[in-house]
Amino acid sequence: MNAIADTVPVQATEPHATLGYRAFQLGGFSFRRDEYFAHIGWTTADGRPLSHTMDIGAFLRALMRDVAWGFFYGGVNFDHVFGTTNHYKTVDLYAGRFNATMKAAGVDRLENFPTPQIAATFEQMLDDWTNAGFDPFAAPQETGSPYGRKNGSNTAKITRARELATRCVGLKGDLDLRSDERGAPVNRAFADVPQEQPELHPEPGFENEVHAFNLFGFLSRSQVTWNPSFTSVVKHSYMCPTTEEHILPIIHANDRVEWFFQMCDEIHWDCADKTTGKPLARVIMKAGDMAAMPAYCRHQGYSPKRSMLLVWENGSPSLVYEIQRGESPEVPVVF
Amino acid sequence: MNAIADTVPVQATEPHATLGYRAFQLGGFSFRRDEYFAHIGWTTADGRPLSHTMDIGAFLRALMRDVAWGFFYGGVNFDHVFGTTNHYKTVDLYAGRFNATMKAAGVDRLENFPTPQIAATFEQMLDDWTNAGFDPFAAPQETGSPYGRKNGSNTAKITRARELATRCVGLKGDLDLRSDERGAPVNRAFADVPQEQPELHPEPGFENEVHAFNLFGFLSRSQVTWNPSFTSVVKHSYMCPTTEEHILPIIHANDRVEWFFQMCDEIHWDCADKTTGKPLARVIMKAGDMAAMPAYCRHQGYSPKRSMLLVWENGSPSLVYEIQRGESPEVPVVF
Amino acid sequence: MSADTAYTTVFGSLDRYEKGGVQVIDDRVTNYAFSNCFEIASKAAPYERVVFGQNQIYVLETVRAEGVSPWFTCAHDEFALCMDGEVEVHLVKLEAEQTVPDAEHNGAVLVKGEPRGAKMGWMRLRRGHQALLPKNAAYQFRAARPSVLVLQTCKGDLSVERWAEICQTA
Amino acid sequence: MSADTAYTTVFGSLDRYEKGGVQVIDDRVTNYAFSNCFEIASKAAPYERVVFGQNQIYVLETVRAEGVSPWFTCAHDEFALCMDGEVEVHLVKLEAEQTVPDAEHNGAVLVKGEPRGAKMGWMRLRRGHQALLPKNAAYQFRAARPSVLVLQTCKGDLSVERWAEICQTA
Ligand SMILES: [Fe+3]
Ligand SMILES: [Fe+3]
Repeated sequence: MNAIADTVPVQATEPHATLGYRAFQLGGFSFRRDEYFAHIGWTTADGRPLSHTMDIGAFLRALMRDVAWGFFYGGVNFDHVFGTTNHYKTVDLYAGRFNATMKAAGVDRLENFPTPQIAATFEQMLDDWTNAGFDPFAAPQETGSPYGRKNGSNTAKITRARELATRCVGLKGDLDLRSDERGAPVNRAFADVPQEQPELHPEPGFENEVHAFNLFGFLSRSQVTWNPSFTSVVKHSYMCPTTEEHILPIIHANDRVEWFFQMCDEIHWDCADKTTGKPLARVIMKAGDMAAMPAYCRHQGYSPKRSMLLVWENGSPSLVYEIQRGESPEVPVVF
Repeated sequence: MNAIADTVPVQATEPHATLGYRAFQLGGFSFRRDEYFAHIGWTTADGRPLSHTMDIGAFLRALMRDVAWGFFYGGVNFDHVFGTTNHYKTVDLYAGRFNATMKAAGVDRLENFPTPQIAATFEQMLDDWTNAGFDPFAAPQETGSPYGRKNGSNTAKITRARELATRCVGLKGDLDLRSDERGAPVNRAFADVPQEQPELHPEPGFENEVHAFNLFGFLSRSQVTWNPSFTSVVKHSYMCPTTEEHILPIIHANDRVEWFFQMCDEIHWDCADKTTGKPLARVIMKAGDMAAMPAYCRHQGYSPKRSMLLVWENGSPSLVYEIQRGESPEVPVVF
Repeated sequence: MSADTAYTTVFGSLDRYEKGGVQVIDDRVTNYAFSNCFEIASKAAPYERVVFGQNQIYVLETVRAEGVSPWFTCAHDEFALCMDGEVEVHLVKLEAEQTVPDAEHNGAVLVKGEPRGAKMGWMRLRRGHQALLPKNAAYQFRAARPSVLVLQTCKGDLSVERWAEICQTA
Repeated sequence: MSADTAYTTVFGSLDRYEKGGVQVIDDRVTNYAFSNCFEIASKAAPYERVVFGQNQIYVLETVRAEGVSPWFTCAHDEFALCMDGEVEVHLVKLEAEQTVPDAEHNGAVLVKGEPRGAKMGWMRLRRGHQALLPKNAAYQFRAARPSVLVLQTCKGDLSVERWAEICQTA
């Protein structure tokens, strides 16, 4: 819960008498949860009510990423119906807009909100709807059930800050290495990952420039899944490695080309058309494999064992506008 | 595991050295599971490999219904890609056939198998892949996790027989009433459902004809979800009530009109085109509501609280062929 | 069971029901034949058999049970499920000449005159109770207050169809 | 950790890697630029900088580290991630006249002649270790056995592109 968000008024009801959860309203969208589901309601262009139901675990895992990533790059589809598109100062909230049938039938809805307004609503919804035993950032084998009635909260776990190096992990004044002492023990699935740091032999005075760190060791100590950190930065080139287990809780529709470098184990990706949702390809990535996600696709990954994925992003603030003006290609390379 | 199925050879590997699960082959389809997923593989018409990944919990819950229902009426879609179509002596197994994009791209596969062959494979896969702590028939709040490595089995729970009355529940020689003694205690979500049986005042000699029973009490003691029983039969008219909680694990594409009578609480249905998967409608059903599922749709329900749904089926063996010949309408009624 | 885990099962009644509905995306709403038994019964005459589900020869009918019904009989089994109120079902083992002459005849008919034959007995149905109406018996419903039954039967001479009135049309 | 819960993390190497691939449904396979760093390195000359990821001015390069590399320098930071083997990185604080004259110049260049300036020190990278190659320093790689590096940098004069050879095309 950041300071800006807390100052924006959020439309919420009192807790439900039996279930214990609040319902929320954001523009023309309504949100409520019960023991098993998130229910999203809206009014279509021609004034009819429409609704959509999502498993509450899937919804909270998606909501967690959308909140933690500040709406990320491009589109964050919670599923084939509902999601957000980041315009970086404002955010579109939509239902059915990127579902070919619902769009053609005119039953979709899209509203644009100032980022602080939607952020505040999403943060409060996430906090109210997440119970004590459930960590939406954790792998399913490492957390409890999202189901049932209101039962405490888990604010500390859902407000973890993203770990963002400005130059390189481990440099003085930059993002710290992870360690047991800092609350980052080695994950069970990475117990065999060597933890030794590189041998450094700096001459006196060059201790902060002769720098290397154990990236795989760092990643083996990630406490979360599907949540990229920044570990090294070259201008606007960001290395965003992350550890993945089970299913990416969102279907990401990037507004720019995104590259994946699979550093260990494997992930299978479903790629579909960003606008319509129609399947385009499967991408099976094993250790050492590199693949690009073209900017016209949406993608969702499946990681059978906790694995290390390097997401490589071009964070140039002008890139999305260049793409929109047709000045930057939607494909990674032409050959 | 029925007697016929056990006599049919099933193509299976030895258990995986680490995961402990067998892999299976059926015609051109391959199946393997790991800690989180079922992986389905096939070769496209033009000879390229294609694959599909499903959460193992979702897969086992769907597989459980397909096995228990003997492939049911019409199409049992495990999701938007994979499923079966019952031809009552043979069964089609398909991937991508009823996905508009995959079909148009020619990457689908469909194979027809004699029912005993696919039944034997599915039964053994279900038994091998279901661990001791997981009951695919149970509501998510009433069972353990489907994830992880091979850990025992749960054969008794996955081989429960369907409860099928031939005339009416409780008649002498027909399906028994449920009771604590018969291992059917009242479900936690139906603790408030009255358990008294109807007052019967038969004259001597008419004890087995002056017959009524407490249907709601009977349903309150259902130990499973999304698994219709037969409770009363008029010719080929079958009352198939069932208790529903969370999500229907399959997307049912019936080959005939099917009627739903919501007897308590509520279920929300997603209805989509049977052939293409395109969304058609949402049907919100509350206590006392009746709705038909037209034979051209596939449908999946969401029940926020355990609820009682009366599925009313026309089990006439000739009906599917009448529909195929265009002699029987796909819609419930024209007005 | 503690208060925080106790569930309330929501049933409908003539007095109190909440109706859902079809939210169309791209289809004809009438193809879902969406209705509600309490709404139908609240607008029906006593013992009208209003068809609200049909599949070829088979139907489900909603009945407003109020007062004493005529005597019915049928060449095949039927079933009556009580959805609200309290209904007595009285049965008489009809003599052959009063049964439906055609054993293949679908749906209930009225017994001509008073039913003749042995009294079989009677039952009292409350909400959720389902009774067998055995073939070739005569049966009569009696309800002190307005109640709701759902009948599983075949479409017959007494079945009333008014789909446009009972179903959601927009 | 007991045997039944122990995990094996699968890394690739020059000697042993398993490549995945694109399974096309309805798209051009080349739009996914699918390659594998071990395959690229197994076919590359020592210290070729083979681009296998690019986004506008930015690239990721695969390098087969084998023997002693030339001395490189760059006007911006670069990073080297060791994916297989063992690589030493030696650093020299270049005097101004040997650095890249244009501070905006993208990508690494070869240092002309022997690097002049203070020795900064050296590092030994094993699998998973990532080193900073600080801007305007000279760096040299040394590998006793064939090893694999991935460089995070900008596309420059030494970047080699052969997409059709490294990427899946069908
Ligand atoms: Fe992405
Ligand atoms: Fe169905």
